[in-house]
Amino acid sequence: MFIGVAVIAAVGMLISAKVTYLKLLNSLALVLLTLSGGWTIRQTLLQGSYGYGSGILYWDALSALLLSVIIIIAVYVILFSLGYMEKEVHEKKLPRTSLKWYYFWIWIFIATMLLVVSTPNLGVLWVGIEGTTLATTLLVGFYRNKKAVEAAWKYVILCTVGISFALLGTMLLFAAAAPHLGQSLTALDWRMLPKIASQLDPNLFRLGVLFTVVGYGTKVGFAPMHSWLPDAHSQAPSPVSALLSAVLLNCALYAILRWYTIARLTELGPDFIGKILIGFGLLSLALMVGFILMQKDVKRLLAYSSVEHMGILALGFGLGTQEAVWGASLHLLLHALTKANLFVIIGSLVQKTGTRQIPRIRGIFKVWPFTGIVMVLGLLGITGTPPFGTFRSELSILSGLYKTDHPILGFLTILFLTLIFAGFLFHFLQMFYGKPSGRYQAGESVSTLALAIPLLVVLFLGLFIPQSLNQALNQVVKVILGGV
Amino acid sequence: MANKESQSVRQLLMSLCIVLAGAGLVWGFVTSRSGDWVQTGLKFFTGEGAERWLSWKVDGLTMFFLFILLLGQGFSSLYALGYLKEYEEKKKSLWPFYVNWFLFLGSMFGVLLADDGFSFLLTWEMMSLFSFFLVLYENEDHQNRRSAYIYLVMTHVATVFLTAATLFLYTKTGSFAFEVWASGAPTLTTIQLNLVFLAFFIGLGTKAGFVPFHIWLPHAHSAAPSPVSSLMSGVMVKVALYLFLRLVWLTLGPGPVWWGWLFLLVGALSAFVGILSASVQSDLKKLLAFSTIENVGILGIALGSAFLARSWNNDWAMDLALVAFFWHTLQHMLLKSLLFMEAGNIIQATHTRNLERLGGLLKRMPKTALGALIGILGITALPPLGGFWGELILFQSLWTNTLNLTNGWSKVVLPLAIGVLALVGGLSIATFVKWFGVSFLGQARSSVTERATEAHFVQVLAPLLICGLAVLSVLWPSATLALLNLPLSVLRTSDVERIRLALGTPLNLSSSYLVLLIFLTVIVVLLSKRGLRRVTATWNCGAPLTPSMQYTAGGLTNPIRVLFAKVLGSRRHVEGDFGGTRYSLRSLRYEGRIKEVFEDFLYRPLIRGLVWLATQIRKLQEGSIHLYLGYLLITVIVVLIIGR
Amino acid sequence: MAGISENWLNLVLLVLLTSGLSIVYSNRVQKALNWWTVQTIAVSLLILAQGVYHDEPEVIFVGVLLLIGKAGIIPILLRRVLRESKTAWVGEIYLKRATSLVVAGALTIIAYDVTKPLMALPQAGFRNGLAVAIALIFFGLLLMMIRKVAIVQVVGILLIDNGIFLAGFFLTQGMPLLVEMGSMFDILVGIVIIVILSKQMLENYDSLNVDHMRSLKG
Amino acid sequence: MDELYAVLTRLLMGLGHLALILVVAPLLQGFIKKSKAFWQMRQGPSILQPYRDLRKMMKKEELISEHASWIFLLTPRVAFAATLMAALVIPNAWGWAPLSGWGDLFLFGASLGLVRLFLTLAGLEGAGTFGGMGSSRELFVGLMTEPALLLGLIVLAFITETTSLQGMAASLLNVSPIFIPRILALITLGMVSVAEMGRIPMDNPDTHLELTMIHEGMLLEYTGPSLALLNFSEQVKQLLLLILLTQIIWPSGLITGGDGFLGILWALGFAGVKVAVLGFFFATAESLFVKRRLFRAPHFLATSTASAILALVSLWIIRGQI
Repeated sequence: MFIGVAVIAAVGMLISAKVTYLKLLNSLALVLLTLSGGWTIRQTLLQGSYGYGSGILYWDALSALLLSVIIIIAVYVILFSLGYMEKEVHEKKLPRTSLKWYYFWIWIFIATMLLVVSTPNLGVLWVGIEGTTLATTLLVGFYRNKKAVEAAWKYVILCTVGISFALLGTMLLFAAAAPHLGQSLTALDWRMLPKIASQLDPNLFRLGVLFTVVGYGTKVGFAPMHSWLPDAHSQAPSPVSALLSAVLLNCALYAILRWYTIARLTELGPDFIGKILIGFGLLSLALMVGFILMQKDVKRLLAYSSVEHMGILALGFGLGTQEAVWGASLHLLLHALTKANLFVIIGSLVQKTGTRQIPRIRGIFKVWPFTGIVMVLGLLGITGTPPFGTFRSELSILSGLYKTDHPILGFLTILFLTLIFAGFLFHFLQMFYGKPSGRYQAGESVSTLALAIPLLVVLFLGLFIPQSLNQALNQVVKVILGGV
Repeated sequence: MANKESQSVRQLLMSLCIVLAGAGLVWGFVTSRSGDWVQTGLKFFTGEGAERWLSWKVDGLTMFFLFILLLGQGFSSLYALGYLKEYEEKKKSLWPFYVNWFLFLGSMFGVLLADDGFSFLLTWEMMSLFSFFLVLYENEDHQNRRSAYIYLVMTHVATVFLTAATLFLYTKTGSFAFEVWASGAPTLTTIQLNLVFLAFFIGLGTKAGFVPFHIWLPHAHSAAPSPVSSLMSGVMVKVALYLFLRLVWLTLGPGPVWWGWLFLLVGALSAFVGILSASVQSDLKKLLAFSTIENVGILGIALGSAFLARSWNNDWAMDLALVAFFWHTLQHMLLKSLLFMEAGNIIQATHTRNLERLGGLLKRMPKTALGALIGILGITALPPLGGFWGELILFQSLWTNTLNLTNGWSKVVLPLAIGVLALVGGLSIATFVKWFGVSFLGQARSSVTERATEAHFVQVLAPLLICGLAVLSVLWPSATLALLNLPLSVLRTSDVERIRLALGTPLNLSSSYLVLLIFLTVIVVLLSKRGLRRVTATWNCGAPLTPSMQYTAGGLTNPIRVLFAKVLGSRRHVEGDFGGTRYSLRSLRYEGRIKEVFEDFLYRPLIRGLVWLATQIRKLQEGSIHLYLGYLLITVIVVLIIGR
Repeated sequence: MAGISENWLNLVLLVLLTSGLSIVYSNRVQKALNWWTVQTIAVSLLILAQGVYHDEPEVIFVGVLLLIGKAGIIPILLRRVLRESKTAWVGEIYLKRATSLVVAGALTIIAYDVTKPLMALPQAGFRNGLAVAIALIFFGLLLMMIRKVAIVQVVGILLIDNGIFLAGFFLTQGMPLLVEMGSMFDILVGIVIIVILSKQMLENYDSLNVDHMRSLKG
Repeated sequence: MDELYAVLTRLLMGLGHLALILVVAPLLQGFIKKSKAFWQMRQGPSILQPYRDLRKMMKKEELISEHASWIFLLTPRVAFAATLMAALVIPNAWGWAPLSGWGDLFLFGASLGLVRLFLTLAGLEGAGTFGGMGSSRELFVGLMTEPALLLGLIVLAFITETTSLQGMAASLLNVSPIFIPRILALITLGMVSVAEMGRIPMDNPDTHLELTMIHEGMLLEYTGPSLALLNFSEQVKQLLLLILLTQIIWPSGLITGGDGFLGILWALGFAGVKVAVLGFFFATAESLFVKRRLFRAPHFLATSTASAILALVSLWIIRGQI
């Protein structure tokens, strides 16, 4: 239903480019989206799982988690971009007519993501993921200048290739499952697959899983397939970047997780896929240290940190211990909130200063104190500093590393995280203080602080985790570790 | 108008802080009298959904350090009440200061009270964070920002070790609670135990400022506003030492002998390096910061002696070492925060931290000078004030340790530690004579100093109160000893009464010494009263006396610099302008510089290596899509081949 | 694949492989495109044949769609872009043609090696076909990696796509229609978008040489 | 009642102890000067000259530098008092110290340190060059003497297994005088005392050439009673060091006060002789050597420290514990 909402909204956007019209339509769509989505999530969490239309759409706790992330971030980002895109048009960066296309693609994008988390069929899921790629390509290249085109090109080429690997993997899975579930859609249904996982032909499945992890991994942005990510994130309009790294990456990860739950039950055993994920996770972490330490472009900085956090998530899920998975699921949520917030605030900062180069941004605290405060919160949140929630989640993931007797890896991971923290702190301090260049027009409304709401949630979750959320997370853990 | 408002806010908040401290002291006094310790916590969730407690606990050990913290809080807040006035006049918003001030104090309480690894890490990190923001408060100066950055990064790297150790113990014992760790520690293999110990040592040692993890300390303590420096130097450093007792002494239990040796040697090294670098400093606050490193070193020696005595089960020496440790902790907290406050007064009066520009301040700010004089008497470990008696007991402990050893080279090394302590004492006299003499005595060396005036009333009151307390602690040793009993009763098993009896003598000696000295001085003064006095010019071979003729701060300790040139890596550069002939000297430029040995040989290469690595990594992303596709292809093939 | 005899199958596979190799080897974009068209026709014929033998209407439908959509529309689209951009030669980078052939051969071997465990499976010619499919995919990736011109990269993607269809053909006797349609639709849209992009590229850089676009670094 | 009696006697004995030391100190100074004169083939001033100087200076008017503060006037008093405190822990002729107890050997050094602190501060008071020079050098020398002094005493403490000077003196009675560690420790203490007394080769007590003086440099601004006090306390310090040395070289002749008046007198005489001999020895040494450069001082004191360490090692070796 909310997919419908999204699609209709998208088409509706094309009708007219009047500001008021767009505003109205957007907010209407958001309200509907929130209501229907919220209701679904509630049903899902109450019943443990929830189907719609004879199971064409189907949600369990895991999908509910992703669903909530998508909706929250969508609301936050679109509300922000209403003002943001206005400014862009005002500053003649974009023609007014392009606004409707902007919203059209955004909503298509959201629709595809909703499809991804709502379908119980791995094939359809693949279609959805590919759909997200196509929907976002033009958004990435939205400014149509050289760099934008370059970014879009790299994005679409790399992701398409990656995705086609995933398709091959899916086919292999189909071949493996067909003998048991028949030559039909059910052969790709992740409700059925875990039941017969143990009978799947290991060779076919192994090949399939490998192709899929690499394929979707490209989309998630595991190193070394991450190379499209910073370009796309830095060139896209900031709200889009927020959506990309706060939601899209998670959706791709979700696809991998579906496979993960099945793979754990096959003859290959949980370790096989777990090791792959851990490998990718650590590699991503280690490489990102370098990129983050020496970064000059603030949006790329955030993009790389997204890669890093995807690495952390992969690590957490790959470990497969109760606590680690719990932490990872929590971290997925928290990272989405924090990163969206950071992209939004940095986006407005870039808009104000007109540059993305860290060395050229100075003295934020003097000129825009509120922006500064939000950025400080964001900095602490993204680097997992207590008392922020990210600290809790990362700690659980790390303890998972120790539980599975990798003290050395654990130590290294903490070290990487610290170095990344050092990098972030260094860049942000540079931007906070020093004497601002005269060009900036000072002054901002207190309402800037409102942008920090997600971070305050993260902060709160760091100090106290309500029972309900905890139960939900435990359900997620059960889904991931225990199959159905 | 706004100014008035902020003034009232300042007074309100700071006096609130003081009142809280007072209330805390009263509460602490009552609790430790009744001796029923609190142990409670907050409910929160873990991955298993099982309930765990964000738990805290108060026992004698905690209580002692709580007293330290509360005293520090009270005095520094009282001082800040006056100190912050300057910022108000500069129209600099004080809110960042207030917020972080309270949060910093709160997190320190948290660390002291924490009873499980998780809450320990949480509060510990917060402590670093908020102190970082406080150091960053005067962020207009680029140098200060750099100092703050170094500080936070170093503490974080230290925290890496702490986190690793905590998680390791957690996974081994299946719980975060300290008790469980304590009971689980014996089950660890020796190697694991040693590794955990080393992790704790590095992690906590960095915060405490042990050499070679000390380089952040002088930067941070001198960059921070003076009330903050006095709090960091007086209290935060002690919190780290507290954790040594909590996590190593009580939790990991009696380890192998080399733990003690490590403490002893690192302590000796820190004491020596710290005071040596202090003696050649000419920055008012950096000097004090380095002397903090020295005192931490002395405390480290005390810890080492205690650990050694414990593993040689020589109870008497252990008791002495512990008493010395706590006594010195108390004294250093009082005196160092006092000195930082006086330094703050000087800085506010003259707006310079450079000793070479000060001089003759005693006449301009007499009350500050009085406090400072008492401060240096105490900090240089000279009788009659507290610093000395702590070292006396430490000497005794080392001596007893040596005497009761059956054999081994330890019998030579331990007395050498005494020698080091004596050397450190001598150096500290030189250091603080320089600090006090150059800034307060003689003639003003620059115009800024001539305009200096006495500081605000509370800024003078707070230090003098501390002086009173310092004197009292010596004058009434049995009370101090009663305070020391709190932690001792936790740390050691056998009866505490014995110590009280045994230590009664020397500590009563302390009071009698003080009394006698004052008595004698008074008598002498009275006897030498008669005779008339006349104020004249200083004799200068008949030539007129200019301020530049005084010994400079650099010159005063130059012999030390020359003697320890190797250690300090000090080098001098003299260039004279001889007008034509070899005999008439027009002008002479002298320039002496000191290398930060540890920064140059330990940290710089590390950073350089890291940056090099990072640049190498960044080459991966150099823009060609062909390359990226290549990565993809290679990854697929590699994964496929590994996977099969 | 009952029906189509083993030999025929192998013959088709040989055609596919050689066409793939010659795409990698070809020095003009035009040639590469032609070879690719041939290959696509072969694949679609394969699917059609299977459909006819088993008279599964949907499979036939897919085959026809394939024939029209891919062998028909896409080449036309690409040719137009090609004409606009007046590019004839595939820009070689990293590997010259000869060496690239060698590499392609190596990749083929890897493909066969990777699929060795599947020999055990019952279906006839299964492993062989899958190996060729994977080999084609690798070729596509290789092509994209070592050629500069945007269109050639597109051809690479299409090559990969063929490989996947081949794989689909072997793995899934007619994959669920929904997925088939979905994937094909995606490919079409994808190509359209890529064409749009390459037009924008022409506007910005007035050439299709991808190698100009390396401003985003680090 | 008994307690009161005990306290009173203790007090009286303490006062006697101090009085004795105060009386003897200038005499010793005079004696040393005389013996130096003897080696220099001069008549030299009378032994009682120091008393006269003190009396004269106590009467004189006091000149105070315009830059000086109250610390300038306080210093001589505190210095004198602190020296007396040091005197309280030194076992006197009959091996009894008023303020003896646990670890008082540290008190001795520390009290001297207190004197040093105030003197060096006073040196900076005058805002002149020479005072600063004196302070700087004094600090330099001081930081090297302290470890040596302490280590030397510590070795003795290990030999006698007590950290109280009184106890050490008592139990050194029955340690053979040629016990190697003892001799080495003695050498250490001897060299340290030279430094502490400000004598050649460390410093020259008689010079008033600004560029060479250390101790005198700090006193340069002082006149009248203050100077008298400072000189007096210097003489007292000298006496204390000599007593310390004598009691360690040859503590025999310690007689408890119980032996009645005669016994005490005899002990006094005996001790006096010992001190005089030692004083003569130092005078001789001083006449034989020349003052060294300041940066030679480390060598001198390093030697003394080294011998202290040697003493320690040899002690354990002899006791067979290494």
